[in-house]
Amino acid sequence: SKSFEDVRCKCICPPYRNISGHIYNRNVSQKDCNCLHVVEPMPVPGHDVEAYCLLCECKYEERSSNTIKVTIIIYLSVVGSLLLYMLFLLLVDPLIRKQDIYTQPLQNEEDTEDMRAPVEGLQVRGSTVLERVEGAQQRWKKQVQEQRKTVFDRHKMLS
Amino acid sequence: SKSFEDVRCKCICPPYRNISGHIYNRNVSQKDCNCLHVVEPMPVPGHDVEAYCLLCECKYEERSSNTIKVTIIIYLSVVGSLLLYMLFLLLVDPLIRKQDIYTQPLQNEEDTEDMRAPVEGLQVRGSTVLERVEGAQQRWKKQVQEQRKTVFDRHKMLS
Amino acid sequence: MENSAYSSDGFSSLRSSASGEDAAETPGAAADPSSPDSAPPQDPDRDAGYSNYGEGSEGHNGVPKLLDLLDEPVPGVGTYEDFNTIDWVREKSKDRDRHREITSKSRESLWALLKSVTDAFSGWLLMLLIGLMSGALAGGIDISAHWMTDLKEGLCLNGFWFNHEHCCWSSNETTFQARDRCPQWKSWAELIIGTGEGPFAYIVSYLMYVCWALLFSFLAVSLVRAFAPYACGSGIPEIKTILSGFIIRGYLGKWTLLIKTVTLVLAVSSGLSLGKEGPLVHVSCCCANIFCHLFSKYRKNEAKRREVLSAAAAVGVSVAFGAPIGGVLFSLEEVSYYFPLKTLWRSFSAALVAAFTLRSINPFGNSRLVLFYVEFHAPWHLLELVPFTLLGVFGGLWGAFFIRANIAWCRRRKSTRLGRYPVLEVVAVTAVTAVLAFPNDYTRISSSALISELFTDCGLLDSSKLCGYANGSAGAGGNALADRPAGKGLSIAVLQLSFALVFKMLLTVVTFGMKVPSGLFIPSMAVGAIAGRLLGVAMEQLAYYHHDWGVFSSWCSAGADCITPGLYAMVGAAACLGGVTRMTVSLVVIMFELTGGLEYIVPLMAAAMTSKWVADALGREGIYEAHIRLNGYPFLEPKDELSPETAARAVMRPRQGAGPLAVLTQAGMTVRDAEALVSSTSFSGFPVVVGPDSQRLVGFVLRRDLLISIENARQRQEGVTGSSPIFFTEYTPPQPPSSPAPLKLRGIMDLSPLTLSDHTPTDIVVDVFRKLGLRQCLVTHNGRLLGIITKKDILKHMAEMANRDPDSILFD
Amino acid sequence: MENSAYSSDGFSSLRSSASGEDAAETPGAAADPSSPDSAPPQDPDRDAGYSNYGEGSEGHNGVPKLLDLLDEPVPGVGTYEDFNTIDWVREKSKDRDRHREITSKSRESLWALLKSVTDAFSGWLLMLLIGLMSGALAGGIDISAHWMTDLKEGLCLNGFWFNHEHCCWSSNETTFQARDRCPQWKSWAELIIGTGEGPFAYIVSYLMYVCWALLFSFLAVSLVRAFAPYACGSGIPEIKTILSGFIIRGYLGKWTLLIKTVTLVLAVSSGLSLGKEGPLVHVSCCCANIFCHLFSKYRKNEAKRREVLSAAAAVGVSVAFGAPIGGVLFSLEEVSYYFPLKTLWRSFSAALVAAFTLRSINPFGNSRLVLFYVEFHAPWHLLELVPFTLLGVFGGLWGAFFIRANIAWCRRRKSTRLGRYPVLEVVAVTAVTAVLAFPNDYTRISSSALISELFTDCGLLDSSKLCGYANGSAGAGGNALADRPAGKGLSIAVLQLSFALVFKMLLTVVTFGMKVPSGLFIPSMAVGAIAGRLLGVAMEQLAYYHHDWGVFSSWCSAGADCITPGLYAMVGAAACLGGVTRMTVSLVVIMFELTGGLEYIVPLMAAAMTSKWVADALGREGIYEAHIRLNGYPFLEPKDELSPETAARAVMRPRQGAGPLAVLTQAGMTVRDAEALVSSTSFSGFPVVVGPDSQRLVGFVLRRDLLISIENARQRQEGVTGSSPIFFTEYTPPQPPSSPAPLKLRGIMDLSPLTLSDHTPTDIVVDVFRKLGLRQCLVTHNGRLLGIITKKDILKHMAEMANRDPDSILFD
Repeated sequence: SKSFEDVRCKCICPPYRNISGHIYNRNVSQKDCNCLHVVEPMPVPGHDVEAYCLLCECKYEERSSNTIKVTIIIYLSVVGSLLLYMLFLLLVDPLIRKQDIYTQPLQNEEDTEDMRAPVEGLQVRGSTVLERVEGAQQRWKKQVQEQRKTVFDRHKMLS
Repeated sequence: SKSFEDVRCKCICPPYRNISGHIYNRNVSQKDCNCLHVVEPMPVPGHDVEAYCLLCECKYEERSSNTIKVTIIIYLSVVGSLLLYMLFLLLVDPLIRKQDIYTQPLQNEEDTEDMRAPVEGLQVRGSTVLERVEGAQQRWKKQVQEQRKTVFDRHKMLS
Repeated sequence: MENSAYSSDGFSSLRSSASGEDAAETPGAAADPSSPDSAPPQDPDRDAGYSNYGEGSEGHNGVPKLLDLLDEPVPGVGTYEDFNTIDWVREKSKDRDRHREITSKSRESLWALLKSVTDAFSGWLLMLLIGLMSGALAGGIDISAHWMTDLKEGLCLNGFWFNHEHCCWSSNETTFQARDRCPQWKSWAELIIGTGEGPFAYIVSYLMYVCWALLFSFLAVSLVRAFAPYACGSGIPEIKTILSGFIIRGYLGKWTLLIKTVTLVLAVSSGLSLGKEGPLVHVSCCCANIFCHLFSKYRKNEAKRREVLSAAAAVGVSVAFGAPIGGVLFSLEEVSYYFPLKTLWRSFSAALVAAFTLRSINPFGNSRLVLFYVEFHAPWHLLELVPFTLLGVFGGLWGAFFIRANIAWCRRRKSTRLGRYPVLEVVAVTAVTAVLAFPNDYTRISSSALISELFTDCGLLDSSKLCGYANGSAGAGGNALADRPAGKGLSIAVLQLSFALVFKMLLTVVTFGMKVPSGLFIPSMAVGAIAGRLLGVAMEQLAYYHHDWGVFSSWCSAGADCITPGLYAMVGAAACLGGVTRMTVSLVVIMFELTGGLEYIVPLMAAAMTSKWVADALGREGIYEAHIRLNGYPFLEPKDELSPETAARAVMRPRQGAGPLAVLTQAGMTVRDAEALVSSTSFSGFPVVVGPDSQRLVGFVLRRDLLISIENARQRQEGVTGSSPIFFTEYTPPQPPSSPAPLKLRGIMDLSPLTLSDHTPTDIVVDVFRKLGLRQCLVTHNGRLLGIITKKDILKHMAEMANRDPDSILFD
Repeated sequence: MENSAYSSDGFSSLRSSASGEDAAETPGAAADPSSPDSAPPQDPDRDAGYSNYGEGSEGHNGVPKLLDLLDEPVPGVGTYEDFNTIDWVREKSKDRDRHREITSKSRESLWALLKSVTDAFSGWLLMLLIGLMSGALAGGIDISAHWMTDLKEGLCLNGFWFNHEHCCWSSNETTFQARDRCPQWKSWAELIIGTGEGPFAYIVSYLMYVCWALLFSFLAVSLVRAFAPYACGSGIPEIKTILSGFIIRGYLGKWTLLIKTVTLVLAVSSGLSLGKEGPLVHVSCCCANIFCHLFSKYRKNEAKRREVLSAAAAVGVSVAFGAPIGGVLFSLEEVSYYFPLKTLWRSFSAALVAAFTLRSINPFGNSRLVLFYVEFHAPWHLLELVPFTLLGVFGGLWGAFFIRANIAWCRRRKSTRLGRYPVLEVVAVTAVTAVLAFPNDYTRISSSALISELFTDCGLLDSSKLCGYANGSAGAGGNALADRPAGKGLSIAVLQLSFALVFKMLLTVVTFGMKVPSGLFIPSMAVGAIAGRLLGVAMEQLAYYHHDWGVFSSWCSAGADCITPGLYAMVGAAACLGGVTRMTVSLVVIMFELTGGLEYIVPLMAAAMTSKWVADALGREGIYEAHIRLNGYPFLEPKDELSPETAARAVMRPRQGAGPLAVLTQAGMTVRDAEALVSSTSFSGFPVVVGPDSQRLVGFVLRRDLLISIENARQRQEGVTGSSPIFFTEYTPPQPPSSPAPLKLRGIMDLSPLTLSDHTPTDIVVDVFRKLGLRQCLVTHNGRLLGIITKKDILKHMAEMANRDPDSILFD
């Protein structure tokens, strides 16, 4: 399953005598990941090969480029959709329902009759799927607003 | 401070071609602890040395023979003196004080007046050093006897 | 009236919680009658169990009789409001009853047996799920953050999804000196103006760097603000508080998870001086909380859920550092409140699963779990403990300074106009950071890459500037790096590092606490690593130029490589992290797992201990406790603080001579009386006594339970009106037929509230609260009820004793 | 009468304790008036503190008035008897008062300030001392045991103090095949009959082996019997009980330390199937206890001392396995009862110090802390988890079998004639062991050497029989050990190992619990290592002969070395140890520290978890809990056992309808009345109530304190006779001048005893007892005193619920 690009054997050879340091990189299997197979062309004559190779350090590494690709694409699409949704909430939503904005601040004051809230909640829920989604969204928005108040305005939480 | 005998460099060379395995042992410093310095005489011709040496494993080890000597001697003397003391308690002591043995079983019954024990203890203690040691020994013996009863006779503790 | 102390501050949030979106996040909402699938909580069984043994002392050993009302349990009874503290004793008791029921049922049918087995293994399954999910998320975060960080520099032409390193993965054009260059990777200057050299290209790169940083941080703070304000900050102080029994609705919800994950990547990539470790703990806890909904055992029990969350905290650190054991110890030492042995095993398994999930994702392409893995095993000399201890002192000083400065800054943010512009603040700090960071190589790269470079020891294979020794590249062959005077490269690097140190120190103070996800493990470690590396290089040069000094001659014989600057960096990092967080054992174990050898435990321990002592001498609290206190969360610290000796009566409400305690009587009150009592006070619970004259305690009723029950009875039970009598007794006396139907409320009463004598020393009261996880406790004198102590009372009392403002304790 | 439940069984030992030799071992004895240097305990301060806030509820807010009697504190008040349980709340309160006093004094003078600093650091100093001493002792034990084990074989001519390995240390005459032979080392056959070969020499060696073994074990058991009977056994069950608050005088004394250290060496050397790990924990705890006398902070406070002992337990395991982190986790998971964070840090430091002391002693001459250090890092395949899990199942089965068999055997020893001949038993078992062990190579060597050999993987360098593969020594060059069919050597080794397995399994059962120091870590690990190695070899051969099978083809390509039998041995050892002790995390961490790599954590965890589950399914208790229960120690397990639901009133004494509770009244009793009440009952404490008619609780007085105070007053206080009235009230009403002097005893009364309602479920009662470390607790109904619950009552109740004999709980 491993694509040709997803394995490498990287040999780092430090400066040796008058040969400067060099980095070798090849797609070979783990078994062949050693100086003799990777360092090509060999910069030293035959009798020096062993000494040169002792200095080199070879590492076999694997990665999955598919994982990287998929992760980045998913991430970007999530960020993109969140941004779109944010813009929608910021720009389009207020235009559609202007009346909601005025009723909302009132609701935050009427805290005394909390006990009836669950029962109310039951009735508010519509029967069609759309209305339910709508209701859920409204509740979620209220919650976020509550959070925003706690964190940003009242500074009660999260310093 | 390290004596000549207390360091070694031990090289284990496995069988190679037709040479059987061998163990080399030399007193060299940590720096020189490698195949080239330790394996003498080299069983292979010059061009094979590197290959042979790659197979060998050299370990530098230190010990302190003085620590070993002192530990063993201390240990033996402790065991010896304990044995002597045990024999003394078993054989000589009963002969010296026969009367103590008869009074002791009685004391174990009279448990009701425990509260006075500390005060008694105060008076029992003699003034001379010898008497004090004597008293301490008596108390210790009683305690051991108590332990022995708990562990060996009543089997209340330590299964 | 002092009595308002026991009022419920978070009461106003009850409505929002009951109709909240994240309904399933708390059992309170789970019992919402509108969701038909959520079974009622275990109360009926529990109450039936109680009444089994609840005969009066007069000896009515009659058959257990279920109370009328509780044949159909009232929804909502036994749940909690937002910003309230749970009662551990009650929760654990509930769980035991549930377990007992399952066990007894399991003997009846095969299906029930299967269910009981599933129930027993659900904890392990949960751990598996948390481990998998957290590992996967951490892998995703690592990959994305790595990519986005490099995006500030340039783009890969092979495929835009590759970061710099992976772009040059199979390139053969890299050279030994510039080993990260390859033609596939184009910097923005190359893409825009076609060349990567020259001052103009530098300016273009600079501009692009700043712009990207600003964009990322702006996006991060906007997303946080728009979707999940709770996603900001490190999260560890809040999780600590939650684990101690506090309820913050939505703090561990789906949206928080999503937004925290997404914005964490943005925040890290923006180059701000923050790390991803604290937020990863928060992310793991969110995963745990979400998976808890799958199992009714955990969904419905706040105490059981907190056990799972403790394990999740371990998972978070495990994936952050690739240190499963260190993670477990971190959870034990730093975060958890109640950590039974079972949790120890489970959190360890979960941490392992997470670490191996992360390893199989292999985010760094080198089979390591972190960017900074230490690979050297050079020995150290006993005398080196002196510089290590010095690093410990530095770490302690830095920790104390950082905590003070950061708290002062956060308080400023809380109280002045600064707090009103969170988005502007983030953008401004990012701008400063980016502008200052770009010119310096060591601040331009990400903090974890910096730490990684500092931890690496110089070898023949390295080409870093830090290894720029005079004869370093002169090619002497062999292990010739022994004698090494500093070369020009190193001198420049040291200068740059010094600037980077100051830069990191100052910017971390203002960064931590901004409204983006931010952890401070990595910045603290970076500060320490820089300081340590500088000291290490200094020591090395000292040893080189003064071979003949007595101290060096013993271990630095000429030609031997005697000082490892990388080790100093590691010790410094541990010391600074220890000074800020006051961890010791978990820190050492994390470092031990990073190095994988016991060699360096002693230097690390010496530094961590010194750092903790120095920091403790300058200020008792770690950064997390300081933030908890700043926010006024109700958290009882396990440390025993030494307050002047007082007794329970000094802590309890009402104060002596401050009017009577509001109580219910077990018989003789009407519904109207009770309602009047409830509405005239704001206590969240009322003791029930034998009669108005005798203050002998019978039980304790919570305000919420009482209100819900009365409401429910009025709506559903025939004949219950305002003048109905309320009975908390076992047997209702026969009523005349014309009178309104009686309301029997024994079922909602806690029959065994904990009582303490008024002479009990406060220390013991605190101990009892902490160890049993109480919410309130009643105070008696010679058997008579005197008053009540709540967690808030204790916290206020402790604040008073420490000469702090008792009103800083906000929540109940 | 059921009431005798609360009698003090250990009462008869009070006398012996007060005059005990190890006087300084307990604060009870420390307060012995005969030793002039021992300052009185902190009671006066504590009582003064109490009376500060001890005004009646009537509102007498007068100045605090010290009670007459307590101007000179009564010695002995506030101490405990032998075989009794401490009250953690009281002890911790005492310590806080002491601390408070020191802090307040420290502001007065420089000397007091210095003292307070010393006091604060005394804990760390203590840890240092314990670490040094334990490390040194462990080193000595290792060296001596190694030497004596080899003494059974022969003697070194270079110096009799060298063991076999050190004798041949610098010898050049060793060969590759017989690498332990050298001319300096002479076997007994060589010394006696001049030759080491031939049947006669074998018989001589055999005889000498058996004789030495018998001599060692006889010496061991005689020394134990003569000097310190408490030195026998493993010690961990007792230490667990002591840490939970029990008092066993002399269990951690000087003589126990000396004898345990000496006889441990003898027992290990005798070749019995036992290890030195459990006893090392006991030795460390003895060191800790002895060093505690140096610091009054720990000498006088039982709770503080137990914190130190918890750390010492960690030290013991740290030196036993060279695993500091594992030791700390062992102490946390297996041994400790109360483990605050401070103890975590301290035990970690102590464990580190001990490990480094041991390393500097270097007992094995190879800079390792243990004989069995694992050095291979071969990878493992995911499919290998199947055999690893099988090893876990084996470990669990073995654990359950071992516990049952051993407990049955120990019970037999306890109840039948077997127990009467401890010396004979030890000698007989040694004889059987030695006779059976000699012929088999793998049982002749010590268990730890066996484990070491089994853990080692076969390489080119090995000449062990276990590596006798067919082409093993054929010299194929390179890493040619890949393809390896079993050779003749291996077949013989496998046969011998199978016999050794059966041998170890049977003999360990009868050995553990004999009257010599004996641990069972090493024997359990040996059993597991043998089983694991056998399975590993089997797997290897299977893979060799069936390369083509689907399961193998994926990871066992021809020419690749795919199965590591040494790893199987390691996993097996962990599984068996886990099955016996039910450790999980600490076990894995110990193994992790032995290997030093994260690679094998998953196999180890899989095996340990499986083993624990299997063993738990077959029997709930680990070996230590089983021994605790067998001996009837008062130990409340942290596991929540699921008993039928009962309430506090079912547990309390007196039972309902079984007569009234014996109480004191706060006024109106005479000394004679009190003495009559005390002598007519055997309770160890009495509640004090308001008056004879009103059962309202005022406080609680311990029998011991009451008796000591009355005795003291009669002797020292003028005018106190049998008809003197006793007052527990704050203020004594004026007495007519002719009447006898009143005796004021408020000072010895606990003003804040914990009370619970009679409706409290038993689970919660157990929780409260466990978490607060209570000794007793009072039960009330609606504010009226009903009864009392002691730790023993709870244990009896739990035994009843589990259908065990409640009289098996022996101690109070």
